[in-house]
Amino acid sequence: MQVQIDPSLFEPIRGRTDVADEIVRPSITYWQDAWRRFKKNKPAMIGLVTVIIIILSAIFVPMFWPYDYATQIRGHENQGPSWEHPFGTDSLGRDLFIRVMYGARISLSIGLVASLINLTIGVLYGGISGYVGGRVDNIMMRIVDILYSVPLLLYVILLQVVLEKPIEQAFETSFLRVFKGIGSDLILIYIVLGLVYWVNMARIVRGQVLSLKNQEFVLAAKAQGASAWRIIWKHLIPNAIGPIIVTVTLAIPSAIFTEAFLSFIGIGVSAPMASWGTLASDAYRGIRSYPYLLFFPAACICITMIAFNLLGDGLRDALDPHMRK
Amino acid sequence: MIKRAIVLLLCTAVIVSLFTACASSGSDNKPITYNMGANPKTIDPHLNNAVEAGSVIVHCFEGLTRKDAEGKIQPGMAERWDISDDGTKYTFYLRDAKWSDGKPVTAHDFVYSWRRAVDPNTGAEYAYQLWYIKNAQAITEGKMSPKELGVRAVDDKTLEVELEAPCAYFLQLTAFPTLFPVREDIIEKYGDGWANNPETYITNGPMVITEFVVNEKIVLKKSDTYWNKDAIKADELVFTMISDPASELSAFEAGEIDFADSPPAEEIPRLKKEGKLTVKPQLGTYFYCLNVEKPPLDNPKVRKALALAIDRQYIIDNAAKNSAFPAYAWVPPGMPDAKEGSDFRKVGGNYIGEDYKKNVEEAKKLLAEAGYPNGEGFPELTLLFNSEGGHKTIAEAVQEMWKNNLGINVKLDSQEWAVFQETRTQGNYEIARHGWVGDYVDPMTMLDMWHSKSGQNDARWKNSEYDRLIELAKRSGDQKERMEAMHKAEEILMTEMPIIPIYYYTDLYLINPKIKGFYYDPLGFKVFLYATKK
Amino acid sequence: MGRYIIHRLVSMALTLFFIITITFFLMHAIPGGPFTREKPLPEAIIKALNEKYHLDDPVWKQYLDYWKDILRGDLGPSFQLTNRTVNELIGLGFPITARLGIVAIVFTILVGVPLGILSALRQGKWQDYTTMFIATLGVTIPSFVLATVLIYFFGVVLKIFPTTSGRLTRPIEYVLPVIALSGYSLSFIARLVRSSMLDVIKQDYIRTARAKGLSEFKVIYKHALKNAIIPVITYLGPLAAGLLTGSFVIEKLFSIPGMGGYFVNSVGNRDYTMIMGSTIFYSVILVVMNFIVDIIYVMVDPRIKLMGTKEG
Amino acid sequence: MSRSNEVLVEVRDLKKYFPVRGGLIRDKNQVLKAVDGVTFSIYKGETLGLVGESGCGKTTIGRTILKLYSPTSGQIIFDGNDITNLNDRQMRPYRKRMQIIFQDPYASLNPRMTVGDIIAESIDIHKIAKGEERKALIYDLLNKVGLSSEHANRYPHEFSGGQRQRIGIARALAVNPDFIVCDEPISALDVSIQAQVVNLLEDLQDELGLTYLFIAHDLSMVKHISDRVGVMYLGKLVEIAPSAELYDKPLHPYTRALLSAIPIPDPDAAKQRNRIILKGDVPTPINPPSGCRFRTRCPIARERCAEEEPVMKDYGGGHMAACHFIE
Amino acid sequence: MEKVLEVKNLHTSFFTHVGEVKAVRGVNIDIYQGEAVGIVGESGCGKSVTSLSIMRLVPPPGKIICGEIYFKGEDLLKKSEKEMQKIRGNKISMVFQDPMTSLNPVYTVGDQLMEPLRIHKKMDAKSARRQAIELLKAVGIPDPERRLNQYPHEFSGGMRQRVMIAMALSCQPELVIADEPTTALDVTIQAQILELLKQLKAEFNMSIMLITHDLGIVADLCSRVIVMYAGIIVEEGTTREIFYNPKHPYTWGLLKSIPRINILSKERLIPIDGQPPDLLKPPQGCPFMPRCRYAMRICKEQCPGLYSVSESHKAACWLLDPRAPAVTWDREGVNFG
Repeated sequence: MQVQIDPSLFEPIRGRTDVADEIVRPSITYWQDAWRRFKKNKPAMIGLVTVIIIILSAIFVPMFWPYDYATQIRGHENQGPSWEHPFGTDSLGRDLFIRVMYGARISLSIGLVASLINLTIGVLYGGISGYVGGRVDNIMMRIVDILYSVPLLLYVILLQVVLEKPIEQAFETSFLRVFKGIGSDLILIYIVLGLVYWVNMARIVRGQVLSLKNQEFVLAAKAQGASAWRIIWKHLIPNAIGPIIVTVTLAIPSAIFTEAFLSFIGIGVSAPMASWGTLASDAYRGIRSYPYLLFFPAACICITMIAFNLLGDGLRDALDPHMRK
Repeated sequence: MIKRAIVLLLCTAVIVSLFTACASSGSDNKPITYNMGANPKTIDPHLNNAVEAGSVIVHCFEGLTRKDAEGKIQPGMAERWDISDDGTKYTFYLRDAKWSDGKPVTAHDFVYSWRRAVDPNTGAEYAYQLWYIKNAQAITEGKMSPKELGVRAVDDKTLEVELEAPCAYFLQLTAFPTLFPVREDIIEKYGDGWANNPETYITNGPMVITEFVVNEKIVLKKSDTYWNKDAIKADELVFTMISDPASELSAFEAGEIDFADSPPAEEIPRLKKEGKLTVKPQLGTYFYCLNVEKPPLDNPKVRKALALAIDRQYIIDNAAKNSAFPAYAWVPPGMPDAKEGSDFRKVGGNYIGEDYKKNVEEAKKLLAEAGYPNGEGFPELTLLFNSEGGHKTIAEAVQEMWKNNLGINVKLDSQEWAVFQETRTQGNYEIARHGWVGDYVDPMTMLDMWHSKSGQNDARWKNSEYDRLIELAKRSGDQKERMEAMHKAEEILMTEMPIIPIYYYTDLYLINPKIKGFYYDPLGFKVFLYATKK
Repeated sequence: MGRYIIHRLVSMALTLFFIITITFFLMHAIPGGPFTREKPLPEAIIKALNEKYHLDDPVWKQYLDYWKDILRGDLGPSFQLTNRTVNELIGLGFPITARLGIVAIVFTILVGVPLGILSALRQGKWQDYTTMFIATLGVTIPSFVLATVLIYFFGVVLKIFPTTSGRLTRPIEYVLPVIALSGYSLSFIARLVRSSMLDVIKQDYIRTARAKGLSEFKVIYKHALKNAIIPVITYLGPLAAGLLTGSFVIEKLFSIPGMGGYFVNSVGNRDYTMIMGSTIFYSVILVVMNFIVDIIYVMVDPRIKLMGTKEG
Repeated sequence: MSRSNEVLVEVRDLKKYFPVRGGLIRDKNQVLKAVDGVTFSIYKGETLGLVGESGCGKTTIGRTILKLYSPTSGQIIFDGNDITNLNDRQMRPYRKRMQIIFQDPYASLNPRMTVGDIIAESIDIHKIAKGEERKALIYDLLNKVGLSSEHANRYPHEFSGGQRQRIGIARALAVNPDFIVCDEPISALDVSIQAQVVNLLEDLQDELGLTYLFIAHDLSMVKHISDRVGVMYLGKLVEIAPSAELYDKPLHPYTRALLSAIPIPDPDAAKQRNRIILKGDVPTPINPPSGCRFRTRCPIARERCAEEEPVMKDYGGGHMAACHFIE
Repeated sequence: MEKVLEVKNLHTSFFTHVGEVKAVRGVNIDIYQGEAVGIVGESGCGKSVTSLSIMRLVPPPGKIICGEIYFKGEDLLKKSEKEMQKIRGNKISMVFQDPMTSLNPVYTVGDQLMEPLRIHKKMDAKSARRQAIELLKAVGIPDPERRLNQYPHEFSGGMRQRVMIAMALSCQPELVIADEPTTALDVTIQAQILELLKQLKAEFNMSIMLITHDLGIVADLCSRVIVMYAGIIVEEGTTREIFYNPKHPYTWGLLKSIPRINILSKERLIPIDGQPPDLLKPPQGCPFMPRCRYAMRICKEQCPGLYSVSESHKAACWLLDPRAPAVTWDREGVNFG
């Protein structure tokens, strides 16, 4: 064994080489790492791709489709799916495909906007509650408990009624004029769902903040003299971003779902615009005669929900700090 | 292990279901099952305000008169009656009838009942059905005591009624539930709750209630004390309470109920095609109410243009899908005119042409005359409807028609029912969906709505000539004069067009073909008294 | 223990107080009243009715009176159904809803938990994907769609199950509503159990159990399951409350005369007492269920003491 | 090692109690007495070691001195100024002079910030430098602790434990402090790495004239780095002495037990050693034993220990201990 | 003496997303009946993975690549999972590092303690309970009857570790693998546990494989020491050989970086510079080369084999090659000869 070895190899190498301090593994940020994990998660990728397809088709398909969502084509009433109308037409001769695409815009925007409102209020509320802690936290969480128990429907109707006038006024007078096209009903649904949903987010953010605020890096920031706001914004929120994103992702389908329920009991968005929920609940009574009228919007709700759920689960796995080492 | 459990569970479920499914079908001597929808607010004849509960009441009670299958007035509790020459005084002679607990029905029962009905403290919503009786309105409005009602029991069997003014359809009204008799002793004892309990629900009509399960069903059985019980064919009726139309249809198609009252609009064309659907005209009109205080709706030309630019048949066929009849005037067909057997609608004719294309041309012209050629400069109006039911589709169709025909943009807005009603009553709208079904078979039930003092005048429309004609028709005892006044009034209404009639209501229902002898009352009551299921 | 219960009761009472107060004033702030009619009633009648139901009093007085009533356990008369009390209606509706709810809860747990375990143990295998696909589907179909489809296929086309379930007097009437009702929660629980199971089987004590030579079955069903079930318990409180107070959609579609419809209908009718009654009822069930869940918690997880810190 | 007689930090009868949370009710009587009346001083330029088992309050002392926890009572005097009751704003200037290095190199660095930003946090907060100057400062700090400037853009998780601890040190150094609380800076590190960090801390002390409060449970390391050592038991200081003296002549029975419990990497010495094995566990600081807190485990405890709390007595040469039975 | 355990050329790797992390790279271990062997090394050197490999409990994505593990002459790697279950906790048992997380929080201590007795010794509940009480007594837990019905969270860390030890001893195993049994404990408690292990070892005459990073612990308890670095064994020998005549620079470094408490003067520590290599890309040559002060060119290119110093003492370092410059070691410094 020793025979082949060149004796000169036994000369000492003086001085230490710095190889040992080198980092062998590639530099990878939190987001890159999350993305890597996410990419490996097939269902999550399917979810992401589906969500993207749905969003893109909601944006672009109406630009190229020959009909408008409100166009009533005389003589084309109640047609089943065909080449001309892939999803068929409704009782007024409107192309269901384009209505579903517009419905996508509305449903998705409801999900999105409601989630954004929910995000803002929930993160702020939960962040403050968790960070300040003690009595303030106790009271704030009690309020959340109470809101959680007050029936949703009562809120919805009340907010709809109370907010309708101010919103319309805002449309007339202020810069909000640009949103007039959206319609006050839709805005109301945005606001109502946004205002209702933040409770969950507040709880999650609070829980995160509570567990994070005693971590040493927060103490470290305090020791540097960081203000409360700096600690919340620079240290707490960025570290709670995983659960926050997951919650938002899952709040989107949840809002779409709730809107469908509200449509079912008759307080959804206003005609002739139609969300998926409206389309489905308008059609459920006619399941025997026109099953396709129920099938397509319901399928869209399901697919979108599945997609967002898969995406949310994937994000949870990808962003979960427990999975990191 | 888990898998096996699931399989086992499913198998058991299937077997059990097959077994019960087989067991429950077969026998054909079953009671007739009618789905009345939601649980009624009450089945107290006076407090009731719903047609479905009305169906229960007409099975259980009988007024001085009753209606037969053809809608003709027949003697009921009253064997015969006299009418004074000026038509303001009725004397009813009661037959020997019995309550379901065996006590005789007397004229005092009627006096008590009618006083109760008009007493504001009772809270009878249909108290106005008695306002033709002397002092009735004043009593309901709290200005007089119920004792001063113009009704008197001469003796146990003779009832004297004094009217404010002649009323051509008063005998019809006595067949209406609000004028049915109830028992003083029972109500004194049990209060308004008497109607909730089969034990205390003492009736004088063909049937009694044997079971009342809230939100599920009311079971009716033939009464042994009814004076004409031999004529009654049905032995047992079950009034179920399935409130969702789709569920109701499912139950009907699965054979669980015999009569479905409100099939979902979406299924109507199919049901019609399959021949399962029965269509009956109803005494009511579906219309759009225009708030004449809001410009440009203060301009009759604009209103008329809007009315003309609607394809009513299309709405009926595609949006409402209710096999209704297009409304080219206000008063629905089925109301009698002066001449025996004549129809007010037929006599009056249409005020809007049936030719849609021509109407559109005229509408365009009118709109141009009003200053909005091709809709230019026309402000965006809001069309308000309540979110429940199929009003949205109709509104969408109308929106599209106005847009295509007149170049007018209308925004749609829906409100929850209670909010909607308040908004409409308060006049906080521009165009609102509306509908009205008559309470009695006379054009007046439709026309007095638009009197400027009427509480229902949601259009806020005022016309002194119209008011004068309505008051005249109300006061007069002469049918010819009345009808003439009412035709004139309708003409004014249709020229001014504060409302846009869309269609005349129809009542659609599905009935088990095995049922024979059922009849339909134009006021909407479903009568199974003479029905049998073979 | 006693101290804890007293404390919980006080806190529950406080929560209920606020819920009642908020709901009461919200409700009165909504336009429309119980006597709003298509054809307006004569003023005298409205006045009489208002007097009868004390709606002519100032709202604050009504509020105080209402408290007097509920403290006596009286939820007042229903405005919607003449001469029926809210207590009576709840007494009629709740047993039905509760029966359905309990069956649904049992079904949810009996099916959801095993599915979750199966999925976790076969992580990444076809069993996992199939179960999770079904479970994902379960949380994504709106219940009215699921119910409609079930009724159509099993009730109308195949005629296996009745389309309406009524008072749920026969076992067969439970099948469809239970499936429709538990579809969501079952899927949710399956997902929850799966993720918590995956979490638990990474724990040190599972390694310890294996090192002791336990069979894989025992490791999972004894050592992992009890720990994995803990997060499910948290969800059980609101779930049970939700199921026990009924689903408007399911009860409407299956014509079940339970609690579910009360609230929605009463809001529509502005049946003030019924709105309050069903809200209070719901809240009471919710707080009680949460309380029970906390007790179960203590039983399952000995680390949690009744007075111990549960958070942070 | 230049030790002066000038006191930099003085702690007088410091107490820090934590409320014990029990669900919703906060029991007023239930308090965790983490630090219960501790008095000592730290001289400029010295290293004071603080040892004790977990739960003895050593970490709490460190954090309370820096006002990361607000003291329940007592006084903290920094460089002649009483900082006990200063609010956050008033504390700002002192934050530049007092710093802390944490135990857990994983938890003490914000995983969402780059190393550069972590180090520069105090530079940003106190607006010390911007742009290129800031960058230069960061590089300088990294080099000072033996890391290279390329590391500035990487995230904490990419580093090994020892490297992270050096990042923590760099952060503490960024504001040129006078005083650093080293809160178990080596406990979480591997043996071979511990020496690296300790050497670095020693070098920095020599170079920058720092004063350390060095908290650890590892007596051998504390003895190695400290000029004086304080021994804590259950919220109390039981003995304090110059480090050589303490190891040579431990007075308190707890100190003796502690010393004898240290495993010695020398098989022969280990076999000859007479070990004092203490019985039982450390009691809970919520309801500490009466009198002398160590009495429940003390091999020489007598009745008096339960009744009377021993006071700190000076046994000469800065060696103080609190025990009734020091022979 | 009988050989209880013989590990031959064990390779265990973790297949992570970045690639194969070769945690254990050809380890050979012999353990004889009744002896205590210490395995020393820093975190990540593969010592825990080795022990888990012996138990065949390597968590995914880890996998035993090759090698043989003979337990009393039988290859454990060829056993079925069922057969392994009969060995685990019965013939070979383990004590884990963190007593806080290693006991199931939702079962009583007694329940968990009785489990191995019931499955391996097929005891009924009553006798298992009696035995459990005896065991608790043996590990020095006062009031065992009451303690048996308590949950782990009601025990302090030291007490839990005693329970873990009791559990490991319950079936009188031939081999106990103790994976850093005192690391998570306080000094005084650590002393208690070590004392207990010593006493139990004498009492039960079992073999112990003690895994630790603390050389002090090994010095006291073990008769033989194996030093691991970067997944391989760099030195092994009797305790005295390792402490008084270490041959590998890594062992030198370990001994030197610990301050000695019995020395009064304040000496400067001599650390091992740098970091252990990332086993994702283990160096081609000697893994310690980058941190080695005595590294030679050959160290970079070729991994040294084990050189026998004495019958029991082996070390894997090129310095032991006759061609290498002589380097001697003593406590105070290293002398180049």
